[in-house]
Amino acid sequence: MSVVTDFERSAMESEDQRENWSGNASTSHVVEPGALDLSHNVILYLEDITVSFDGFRALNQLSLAIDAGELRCIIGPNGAGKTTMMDVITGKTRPDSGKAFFGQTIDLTRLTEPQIAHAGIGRKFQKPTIFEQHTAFENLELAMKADKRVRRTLFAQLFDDDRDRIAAVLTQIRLDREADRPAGLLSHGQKQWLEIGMLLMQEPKLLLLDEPVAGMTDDETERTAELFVSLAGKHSLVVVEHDMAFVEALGGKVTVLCEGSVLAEGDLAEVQEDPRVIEVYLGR
Amino acid sequence: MRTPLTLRILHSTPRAGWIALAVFAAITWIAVPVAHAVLAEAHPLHLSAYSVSLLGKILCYMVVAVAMDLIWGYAGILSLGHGLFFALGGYAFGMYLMRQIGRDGSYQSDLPDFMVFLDWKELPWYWAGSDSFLGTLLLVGAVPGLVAFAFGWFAFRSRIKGVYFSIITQALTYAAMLLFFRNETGFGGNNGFTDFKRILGYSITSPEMRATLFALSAALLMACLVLGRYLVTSRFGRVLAAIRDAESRVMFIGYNPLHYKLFMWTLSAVLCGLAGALYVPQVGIINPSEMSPANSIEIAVWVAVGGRGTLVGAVLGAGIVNLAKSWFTMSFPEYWPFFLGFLFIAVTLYLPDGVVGLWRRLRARPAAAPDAPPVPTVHRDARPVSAARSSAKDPAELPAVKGAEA
Amino acid sequence: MELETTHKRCTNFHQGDPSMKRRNFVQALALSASIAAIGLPVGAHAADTIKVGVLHSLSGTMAISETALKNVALMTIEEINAAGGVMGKKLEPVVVDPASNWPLFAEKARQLISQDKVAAVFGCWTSVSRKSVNPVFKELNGLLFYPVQYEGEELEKNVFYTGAAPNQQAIPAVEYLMSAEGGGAKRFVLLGTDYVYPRTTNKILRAFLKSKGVAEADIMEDYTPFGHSDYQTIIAKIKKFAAEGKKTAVISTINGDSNVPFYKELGNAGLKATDVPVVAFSVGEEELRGVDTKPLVGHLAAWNYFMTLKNPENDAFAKKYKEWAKKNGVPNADTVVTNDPMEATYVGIYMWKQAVEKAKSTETDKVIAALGGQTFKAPSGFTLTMDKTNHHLHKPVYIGEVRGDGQFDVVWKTKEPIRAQPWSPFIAGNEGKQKL
Amino acid sequence: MRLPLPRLLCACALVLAFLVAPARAALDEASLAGLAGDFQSRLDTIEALGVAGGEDARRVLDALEAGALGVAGGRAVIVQGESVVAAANGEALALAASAVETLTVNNRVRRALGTARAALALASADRGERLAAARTLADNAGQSLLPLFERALANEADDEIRGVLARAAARVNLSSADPAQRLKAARALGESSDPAVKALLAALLEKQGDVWVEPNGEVRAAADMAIHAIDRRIATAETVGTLFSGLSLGSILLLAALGLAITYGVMGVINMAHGELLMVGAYATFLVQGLFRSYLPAYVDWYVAAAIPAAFLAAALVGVAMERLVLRHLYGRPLESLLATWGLSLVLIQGARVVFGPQNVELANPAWMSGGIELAAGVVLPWNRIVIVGFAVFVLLLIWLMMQKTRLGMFVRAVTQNRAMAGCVGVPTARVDTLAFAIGSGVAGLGGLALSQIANVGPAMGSGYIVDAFMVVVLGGVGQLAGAVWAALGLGIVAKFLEGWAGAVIAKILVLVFIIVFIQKRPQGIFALKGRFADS
Repeated sequence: MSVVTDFERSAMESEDQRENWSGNASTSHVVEPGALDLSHNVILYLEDITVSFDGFRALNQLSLAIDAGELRCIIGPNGAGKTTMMDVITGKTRPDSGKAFFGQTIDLTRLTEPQIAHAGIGRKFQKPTIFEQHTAFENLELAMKADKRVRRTLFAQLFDDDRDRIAAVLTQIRLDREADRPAGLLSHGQKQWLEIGMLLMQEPKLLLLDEPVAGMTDDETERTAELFVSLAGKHSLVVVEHDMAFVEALGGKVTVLCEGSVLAEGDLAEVQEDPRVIEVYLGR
Repeated sequence: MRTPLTLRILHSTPRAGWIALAVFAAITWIAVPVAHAVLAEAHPLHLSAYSVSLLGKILCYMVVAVAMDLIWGYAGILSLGHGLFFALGGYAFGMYLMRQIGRDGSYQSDLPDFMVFLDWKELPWYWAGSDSFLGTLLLVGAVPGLVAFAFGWFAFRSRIKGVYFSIITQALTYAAMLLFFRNETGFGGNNGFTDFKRILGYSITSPEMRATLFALSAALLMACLVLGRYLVTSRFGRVLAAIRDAESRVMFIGYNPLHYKLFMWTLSAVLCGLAGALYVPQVGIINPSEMSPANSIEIAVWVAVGGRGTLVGAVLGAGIVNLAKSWFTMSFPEYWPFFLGFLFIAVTLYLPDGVVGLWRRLRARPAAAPDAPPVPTVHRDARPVSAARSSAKDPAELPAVKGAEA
Repeated sequence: MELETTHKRCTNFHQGDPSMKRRNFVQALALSASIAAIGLPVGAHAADTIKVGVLHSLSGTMAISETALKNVALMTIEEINAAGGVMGKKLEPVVVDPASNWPLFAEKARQLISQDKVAAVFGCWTSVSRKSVNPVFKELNGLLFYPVQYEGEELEKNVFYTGAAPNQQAIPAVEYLMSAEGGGAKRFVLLGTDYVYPRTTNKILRAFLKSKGVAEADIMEDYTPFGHSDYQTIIAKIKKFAAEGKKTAVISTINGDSNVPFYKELGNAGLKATDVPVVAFSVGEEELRGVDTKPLVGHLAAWNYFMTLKNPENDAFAKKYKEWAKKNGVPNADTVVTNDPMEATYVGIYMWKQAVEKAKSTETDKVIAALGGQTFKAPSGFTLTMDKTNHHLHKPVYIGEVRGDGQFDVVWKTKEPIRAQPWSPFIAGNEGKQKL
Repeated sequence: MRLPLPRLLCACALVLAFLVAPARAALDEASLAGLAGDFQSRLDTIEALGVAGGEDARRVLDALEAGALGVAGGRAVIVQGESVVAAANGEALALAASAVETLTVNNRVRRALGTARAALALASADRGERLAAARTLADNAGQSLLPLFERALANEADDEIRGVLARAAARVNLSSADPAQRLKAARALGESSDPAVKALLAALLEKQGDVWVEPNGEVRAAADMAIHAIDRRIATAETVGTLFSGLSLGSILLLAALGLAITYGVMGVINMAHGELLMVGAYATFLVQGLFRSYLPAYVDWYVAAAIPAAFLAAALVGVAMERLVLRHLYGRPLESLLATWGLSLVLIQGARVVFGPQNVELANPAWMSGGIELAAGVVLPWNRIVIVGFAVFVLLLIWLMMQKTRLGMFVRAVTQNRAMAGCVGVPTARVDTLAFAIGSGVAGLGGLALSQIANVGPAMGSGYIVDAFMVVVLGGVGQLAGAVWAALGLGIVAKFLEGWAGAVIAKILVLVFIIVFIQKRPQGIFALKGRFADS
């Protein structure tokens, strides 16, 4: 399994990924998370972001602002640019133009993925991405907020309070019985939860969640919604979802993306009324 | 409370491992040296110089295999250029050995013979420090380490992966081989270094020296195993394996894979360099063909035969393949490539996890995933969790993913 | 004991009898690998035979050249055995495969001397393999016969060199090129594969040419990597160099495998032997088997032996080898050829036999003492003498032109065998170094 | 070309003797006396024979070439079986063949023979023969040939031949005593593109002490202009030559790598035995040549064409066997396939060694692939390389057609991009794998066929190309045929330009370093797949 992924990955890795390391990757690999400046109560600020792949505009002058503690849902048809937007925020893709700020001072377009993670942004992928060969416990251990430089990791050990914290999250994501199973053997829904759990262990200020309930049972979806709602306030959340029932259950503000720009923004009910939204969803 | 590092290193290797290491140490540090250097040649238990240097050579290969396994088996990075680091360590030590010849060469000069022949009047700058034993010890690790660090830094920074990485490591060792073949490069060209006389003034052919080199090789191997074991069971090892399985996730939880890969890569190269340094005095020659791409591929083959992702497997693989080669080339000089070739094919087809995998299968451990490297067990003392109760569900049972119809 | 019999059989293995072959094969396979491989003493050698080692690469890059030497060694040993052996004892060849791997050469040499207790070893081709085994022969006081022309600059007590030193091959060849008959060359291209033999030879030749008044500007030196197969650029350079003036000749020390692409390119680029002759030191009958020689007619090689030499010894030698090859199922046995290193192997084994008989012992020191001054009527048409002091043979030099059938026409030869100068007088600091 | 005066006179005398003699007359003994003399007089005699012309001269030259011309008792004779005849007139002599000392034909003699034959051919009725003869003579132009050139120029109608002859005459006239002749010659030589001519002209511009070698300033100026003109022509020809070498190397790399690009792209299998598939193709070619030599000797020049299907099929069969027996079981474990194919490669190499022997086997270029087109003196485009470039284009075209226009090609592309999905939509992936591997292997066999025309055919020939082939595939971008084409051509041309500048060894090192650096810039090769992908 592991062997396959190496190669498949290399074969499929996108061109843009290689550009991600900014030149100073080795010199300033830790950004103090404390530096986040929320003086205007805006945690994430995107302005005129444009990204194109081979002439195709994935994002077209996208502007978006997320308030601190807000729970925002992003919806939109396939190809609207939702995942690309997340890629830009997390440093996976560099925008061709535009600004992306975390708080007032942290320029996301200049940081690498690990630096952005340290700054306090956590991300869940569309397809659950966990360490399949590691146990659920180890997955959480690796995600745990800590000094993640090589030297520290080499000599890191697990203290009792770390263990307690992992146990608490395991309980929260209902994987306490699966702690010692290799994560690859978990069900799809459990993997989704494990990934959410890893996010929680990171203690991020902003969580980006790409289709978090895909492959979950109704019951699981419901519990996920509860969890997210309970997280809002302490954390800011951006949820990309197709499942309208779930979006409704979350109850936050909704942004509709289409062809790389914001089409509409407001309550779910509001945007559902919007004729432009109806048109893009129902087709011409 | 913090556990001292030494204790954690001790704990990282299980008790059975320590017993095995102790037995191994007893054989390689006491039995073999005594059988070779103390017992008279006529004694039935005397171990000949041939056997000692052959086994010593294989011990060095085993170290290389462990180093290869750390980077390939655990970090998922297949290097087809590890022969270069091995050879660089060998060359670094070879330079010292050449200087130790002194005026005993055929031109009775202070310079090594090949330099006299090239009409060089003094040592080139990069031979500085080659007459000092301590300096050489430093170079033996530093040269391959620095080369690996520089190469790795650029390669990992550019996110070169998979076969692309493998091929450029191959290009690297191939280019180095061509460079070293040139006489003007200053390392003896195709002939390389040979006809060594002494180390620290002691004759290199004396049984004592041979036994010492052998025991040192064994010590290096054991150190590698203990260190390797600690690394792969530490959190560092788990991050490394995580990079292998899902690199982007590792980045998004805040680890910089560049540094992790680079550390392991450089360490692996340094271990190869040390092995090379012990290899050269035992086989008596170092030349650029050690850097040929085929040699590096063979290193990967040892690891695969033994079982990738297990340290013991790497050791076994290097031992089995090299002993088989030594035996075949003696007993079936015209047909041995057939045997070796079919051995490789058979191992891949029928023993996907190498010899260690076979052994595991024979012991029939029911729970282990068939192709998973051993699950690190550092937190054995974590809360007991019932692993028997599986809640895995067939994805088909889950309700269909709900669409985005508005 | 069981081990020993197996071993013996394995060596017999090369001497034919297919039914034996299979049985040995299976039996040998059945043996435990590890015991044999770590080389527990195989036991003292049997009293009724004398073991001799054959140390030639049978796989890897050098197999192309060395396999034939192994064949000749086995044939010669068979011949000696058929004639009653040495001092009434049969010779028992121990063949190992060092697989073109230089450290493995040292390991196998040690094995042959210390485990198999061979009385002498016939083997090696490349300089690096010889350099690799030299310390082993010195340490264990073994005896090596090295059958290939080489760069000199070496003299080991335990080694006898039956191939040519540079003054027995390279220098006469250049003298010939400069003579009226050879075309009166005034400009020289020194072309080789980038390793020690070509570099050393060219260094000697450069000094020699200088002593003959050839200017620096009239010498072009170029090297290619091992296994180089694209000679377009170099041929173009040679053509340009040759066109710039005086009569030009190429002296090639290109190593084995690269010769085919080199000569093919040469032929197709229209460089004819009549315009720019190429004299090669590493191209013999064996190498030309892989080349269509029609475009190469007239190019030259310098050796101490050619298969086309007409004399009774050579006729018998070539015939014997052909028969042996047929009998032993050598591939393409109809077209096997003999060449200079093969003759040198043959001579070396007989010289050793005579020395052992003279010394009445196979002890290394006694044999070494007895070897100096041995003579042997060789297929090269001369009675060759082992020099009393420098462990090299006195050898005649022949210049041959390539024929359409891959053989050589001798166009020039020395009047008598020449004494070797392993320490070339054309290299500074070598004066007075001829003795051991 | 500064001949010692006595010899020059002697040669001229000989030539004059022939020129005044009637063309058909038998040779007289005196004109052959030189054959019994020293080496140099022998050469002069041979060359003079050509200038003289006539049937008898031709007969003597034929005998010399056949090794039948000899000397007995100071007299030139020809051995005919057991009997001996006089060389001059063919009358039988009472001499035993064993008493004759035959003349050795070495290179120098062969050169003289060539000149003599060319001189004879200058009177030939065939235009091609005359042109070739004129070219040969131009290269060896000496004072003694000048009358011949002038005679031929007077009779020659063809412009090209006249040009060659005029330049040849001009070369001789450059050392004429008459400044006007020299000036004319220097101007005429400006038309040449031969570096040898340049060297002649350059000699005029040198000073010996304080004195110019060429006293006349006008001649010097003309020579200087001529040198510049020649230089320009040489430089252009050399650039074209280097480009062609690069193209040729590139096409060889491409043929070696194309099969690998297919098999690697489709199955992600690192086939270390790919080089051995090249070897199989080359040995198949060898066997076909053998069959032609035994059964169709008249058509032996066309064995290469017949070998195309043979090499393809042989390698494809081996490939299918490899795929069915080994690789099939390794899908999804590409790095393990490295180990198994490494083993396969050992087995195949040793197998070839046992069957065909360890030595290289001989493969002759057919006549139509021998020689080359001469762009300028010194720059030749060999036919075998031109044919191989064309062959590479042909193979590429075939593959392109197969990939783009056939159903199988569509399946192959589908499997390359997404195996699982292709399987789901009903592509028989297992069959496609086998077929793709067969085709990839077959193309490797064709590569082996091409290699057999320029390089070694031996058991280990493949290992020399495997590293290069992998470099090409990776540089181009895995699974990208177009990438492989660009990579192969790029590497070929870069390598050749570097080689001209830094020598073969350094060039090879630099090319490898270039690959390493290039991959840093484009970690997925030249033609990486672009766009957003789900992170795997």
